[in-house]
Amino acid sequence: MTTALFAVAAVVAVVSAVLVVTSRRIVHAALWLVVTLGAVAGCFGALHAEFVALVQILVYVGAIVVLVLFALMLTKAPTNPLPTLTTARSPFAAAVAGVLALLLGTGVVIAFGKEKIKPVPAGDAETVGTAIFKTWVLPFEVLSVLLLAALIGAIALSQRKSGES
Amino acid sequence: MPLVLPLLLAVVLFCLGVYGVLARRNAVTILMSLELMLNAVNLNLIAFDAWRLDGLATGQTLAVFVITLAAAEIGLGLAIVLLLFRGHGHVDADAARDLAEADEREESPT
Amino acid sequence: MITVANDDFAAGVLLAILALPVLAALALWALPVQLGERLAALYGAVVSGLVLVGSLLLWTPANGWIAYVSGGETLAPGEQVKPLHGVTDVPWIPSLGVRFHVGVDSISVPLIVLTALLTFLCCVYSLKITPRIGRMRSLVALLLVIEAGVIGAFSAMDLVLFFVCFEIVLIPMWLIIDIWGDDHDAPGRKRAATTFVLMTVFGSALMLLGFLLVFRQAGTFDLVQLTNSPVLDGHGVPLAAALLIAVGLAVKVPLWPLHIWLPDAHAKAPTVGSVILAGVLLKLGTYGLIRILVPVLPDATVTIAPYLGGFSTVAIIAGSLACLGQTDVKRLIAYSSVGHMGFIGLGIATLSPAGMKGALFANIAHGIITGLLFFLAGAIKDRHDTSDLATIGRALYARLPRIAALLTFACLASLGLPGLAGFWGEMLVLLGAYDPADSLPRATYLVFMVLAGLGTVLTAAYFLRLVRKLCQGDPAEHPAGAFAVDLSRIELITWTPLITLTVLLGVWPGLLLHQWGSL
Amino acid sequence: MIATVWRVAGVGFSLLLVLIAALLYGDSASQHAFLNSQIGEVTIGFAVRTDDLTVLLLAVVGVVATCVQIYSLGYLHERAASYHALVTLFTAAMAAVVVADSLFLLLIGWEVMGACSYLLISHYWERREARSGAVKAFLMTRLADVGFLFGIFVLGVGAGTFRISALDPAQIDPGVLTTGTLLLLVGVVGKSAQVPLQTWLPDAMPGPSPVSALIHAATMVAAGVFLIARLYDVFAASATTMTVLAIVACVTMLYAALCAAAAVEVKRVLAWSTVSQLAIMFAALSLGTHEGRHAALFHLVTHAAFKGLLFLCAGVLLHQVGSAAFVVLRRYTRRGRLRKALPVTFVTMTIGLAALAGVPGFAGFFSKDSVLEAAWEHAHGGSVVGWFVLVSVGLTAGLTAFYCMRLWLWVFFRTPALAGAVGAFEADDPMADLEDPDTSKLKDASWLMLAPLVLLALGAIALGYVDGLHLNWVVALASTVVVIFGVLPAYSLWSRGADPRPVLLEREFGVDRAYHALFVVPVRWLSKLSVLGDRDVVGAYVRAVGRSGALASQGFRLLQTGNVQTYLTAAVVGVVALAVLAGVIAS
Repeated sequence: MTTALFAVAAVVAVVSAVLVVTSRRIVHAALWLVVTLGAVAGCFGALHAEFVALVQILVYVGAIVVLVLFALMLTKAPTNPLPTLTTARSPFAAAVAGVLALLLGTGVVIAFGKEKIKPVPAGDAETVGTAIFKTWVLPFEVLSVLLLAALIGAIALSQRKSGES
Repeated sequence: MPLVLPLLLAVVLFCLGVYGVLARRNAVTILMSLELMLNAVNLNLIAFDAWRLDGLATGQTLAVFVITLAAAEIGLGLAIVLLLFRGHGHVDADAARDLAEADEREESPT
Repeated sequence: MITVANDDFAAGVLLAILALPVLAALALWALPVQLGERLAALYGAVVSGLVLVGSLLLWTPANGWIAYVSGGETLAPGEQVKPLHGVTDVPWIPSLGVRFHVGVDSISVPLIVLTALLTFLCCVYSLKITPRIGRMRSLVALLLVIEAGVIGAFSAMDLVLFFVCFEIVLIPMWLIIDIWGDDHDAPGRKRAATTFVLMTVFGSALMLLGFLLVFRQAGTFDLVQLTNSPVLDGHGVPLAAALLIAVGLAVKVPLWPLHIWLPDAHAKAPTVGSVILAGVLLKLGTYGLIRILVPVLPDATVTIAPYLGGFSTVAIIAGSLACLGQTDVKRLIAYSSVGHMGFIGLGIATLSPAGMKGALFANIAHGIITGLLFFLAGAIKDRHDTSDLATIGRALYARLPRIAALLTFACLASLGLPGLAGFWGEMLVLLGAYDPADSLPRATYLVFMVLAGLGTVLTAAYFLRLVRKLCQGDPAEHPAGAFAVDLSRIELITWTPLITLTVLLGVWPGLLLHQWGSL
Repeated sequence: MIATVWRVAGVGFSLLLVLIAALLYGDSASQHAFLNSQIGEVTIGFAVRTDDLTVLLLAVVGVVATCVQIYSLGYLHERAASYHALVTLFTAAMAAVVVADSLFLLLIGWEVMGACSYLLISHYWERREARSGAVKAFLMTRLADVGFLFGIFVLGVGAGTFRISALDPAQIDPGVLTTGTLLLLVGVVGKSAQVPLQTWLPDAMPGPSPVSALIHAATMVAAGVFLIARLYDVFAASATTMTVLAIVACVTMLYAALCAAAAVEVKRVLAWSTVSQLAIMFAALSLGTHEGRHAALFHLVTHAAFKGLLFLCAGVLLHQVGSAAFVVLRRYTRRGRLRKALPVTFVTMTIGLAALAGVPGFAGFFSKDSVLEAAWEHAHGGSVVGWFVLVSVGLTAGLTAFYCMRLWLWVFFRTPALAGAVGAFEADDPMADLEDPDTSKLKDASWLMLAPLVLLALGAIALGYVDGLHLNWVVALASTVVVIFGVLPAYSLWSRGADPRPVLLEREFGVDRAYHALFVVPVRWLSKLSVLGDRDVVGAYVRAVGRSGALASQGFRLLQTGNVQTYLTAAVVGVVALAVLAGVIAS
């Protein structure tokens, strides 16, 4: 049951991800990204990581993609299809990515080909929350500092006048 | 559920992300591709967590952390993209070559 | 067999003459600019004078000239022992087994004295005669750093310490050529400086590799231990180590065909730079061969000695021939160093007592004579603003009679006239080649000897050509310029010690030869 | 001031040598070593000795040096300080050679003499021929000295000592002995200007005449004779060396005498004559007998007197007339004025020439006869070398008489057959038609210069008798006849105003030119080759390394496109490649 659910989500994720990196319309790509992220969230759910799935939807779909769309608009991204959306190196990039996929895939299959996951519900908010605030509280705090730094960094970058270097 | 299934999905997503980063011109789409790669990583974390079940929810915690990092990263990344746009009037990563080696020939030492 | 004598006084003196120039250089840089510029030469003269006194204190009476006996008595059989004194031995980089191990023996003391003497003379010379570009403060400070580095290399008893001191010398010398060099030819002097530093650094990199191989074989960098229990076997890794060390040092010597940096570097350097470069720096290479290659890798040295001898012989001939074709007085003298250093290389390659002593003697003699020659060439160049033979013109005997006479004297000394210092080294080298060590092919060395003998004729030929082109000639065609001031007092003061030593060592070679015992 | 100091020092030093010789006279032989150092198995250092040979040579050197120093006071006015200093240094070096018991002390003196010779020949360094003559002299002797040095090595290492008194031919391996003596002979040949290293001596003549008298006639060039006499036991022990020496000597004496017969400058004639006379001494030495050595040394002493005298006379001509070329001298002689203006010079020069020619009664006659006698006795003993030497010396005596007569007549006498008309040298002279040179101011030189002449002239007569008269009448008669046969053609040619000079002789058999082509030109080529080789071959490698570094950096700079995606692609490719590599290595 979970396997089937996962498979469906996986297929959706792959197809939409392909569209994200190949779509000629940038806005479409952003929207396909929403689909991909949602599908990945589904995959998380299928793996019984419900809390993470929710965070994924909240943060990614809700915040990040919106941010991306804002950025597209701020940079006056055209909404019409662009023929030159990919660089001239794209075949080579595809080849590199393909080889990498082949390599990683082979590695994964060889290493974990026979392993199974027994779906156990262990991903609710309580479990994860307990883990974060009991076991991983120090990394969490460090992370919050990092977030703050990123915030300040982003503000500092956007405050810069153009031409100043 | 076989473990390879999420792992292979992660591989495919990651490599699509790699392709996107390497091949797309628009800086924003490059950032989007980066998100794909981060998602692939998250998928791996979740899958291994579900497989190992260490009781500390390590993988899931890390996945939440990564999502947080992704938020920070996209914030900074978009700030840089905006700066690029303000400076050059476009966000074409392929055309931003300010760091290229200047083409003036210097005196050779010998 | 090296034995270590324990004497705190000599150790203190050695450490003092190592530290004093460096500290003095740093202090000089710390002085205010104007004060520093004004006092630099005097300050340098005082400091290097103190170093000279210190180096003379190192000259041990036990085996030295004070105990010299006439009538041909030989020392006791115990003279095989080569005592090392003034030893300081403390760990430096313990994890690598590198120690700060310095000490001097009869091989290094004369070279240290020579270094101190030439640096002192250069500083004294700079009291009155300075390169046009000025910046005396830095020049004197760099000279002092070079002095410390060279003395360090001559007293280092640890391969890594030797290497470090060897390298310390390069950068100041590079700066001296690059900044104070020939001010008419900026690209030329920069090129010369770059070639100099790159080639010598390349050489020392090879040498370091050789040291590491030695370390791998023997497990220590310590020269005393290595000398007492050398790396035997003339094949494989020891041979590779010997080759690397020999080639590395050969760049410094310089041995043909690695000499190509030398003429330019000498020709473009300022007078004091040329004197130090020729008189002192070149000796590092031959000293390294004698101190490191021969005792540490004896079997491998026997394997490569004929090749070393061969290249040295080629250096003698090719250097002399190249001198015959030079049109620039400083380049000519520089090329003459190639030939003379070839003699020293040949002497080392014979591995015989006579050859070794000849090489050591020629080292000192070459330092003194070529130092004098470069002082003279510098004086002539300063007076004519060029070192080109044709532009300077002929008949210096008429225009600058004393300088020209001294030049003739120095040329005669350099061509190895018996009775002057240049002769004994060459003679002993040839004697060594006539009777090389038993393990070497004698017929080959006889050929080397004959060729080197012909080389002395060629040496005479180019020096006579120099005298003929420069000193002699019709004074009517080359009238004296208003600027032509003959020998000044400072020049006389600076050169007198060199002239005296040339004659003294020429008539009394035992002064040095006895110092080395029967090696 | 300085010049005065050196003048006094020079004269004083030469007198000191005479004094030392006088003091040592009759002393028993002794040696003294000093300043020695041990090098491996051999000892290097200094040693002096005194014996009859030392005293003899010291006396010769002292007397000639005194004459020359005094003569120079009048002869030389410019650059006197360096001149007298160098002559004194030379005298000291020659004294060192003479007293040396260590081969190294001998070598030092030997080469310092060479250097002084070089510096003194180039005393008039404004003149091109003086410059080149000096260089030539130094280089040729230096080349020979290399052989000399090697000879010292061979003998010294072979005998285990560098002390002359300790060299025992019986202790040395015969092969080593022959090699060593032959190599020493090379040095001797160079120093004494024997064939094939003879050409430097005539070219050394642009030097001041007193220098020619001292260095190139009386002492330095005779040092070779001295050396062989000193090491006579060693040399005589090697028959090969003695034969080579005989051949060299005989060839040289004839060759040089022929060259002298065609030379047209007084000093050049004398120079060739010196070469020839030295060869006679070597020939005597090459007999290997005691008589031969004695005869050689006898001839050395008389030759020092009369050849020194002749060179000083030539110096007077140069000093008073301004030139010693026949052409110039003839301008004065045409009217017969030279002889009358320079009476002392004329007389002393006549004595000198007579001694050189071997006119009976003069010193040269006795010394040459003793050589002939020694050769005769040796030849009588059945020696081929003896015959060879006898014939050569005889022929040379004739030739010597010829060129002496020629010199004497052409320099001092107008040709009787064509009184006032054109003779051989007038025909060559572009200035012959001009007015006669003003000879009213021509007078003999100052007494400072004439006193040594007189002294040496007395020597050129009296020295023949100091050895005691023990003439072999047959030999004496024969040599007198030979002299007459030499003199007569010279007289007859002169009386006809003719001076035939075969081209071959005038060019001195083309040896100079051949040496130039064989040695000087190739060395020049090689030196060019060496310079170019350094610049274009050795230097090219160095420059190529520099260039290739620069080129490579140019190439690698192209990778720096500034495009982030390119960098990333490269990074990913690198990661993939590394992963593959890791996999390959792991499996």
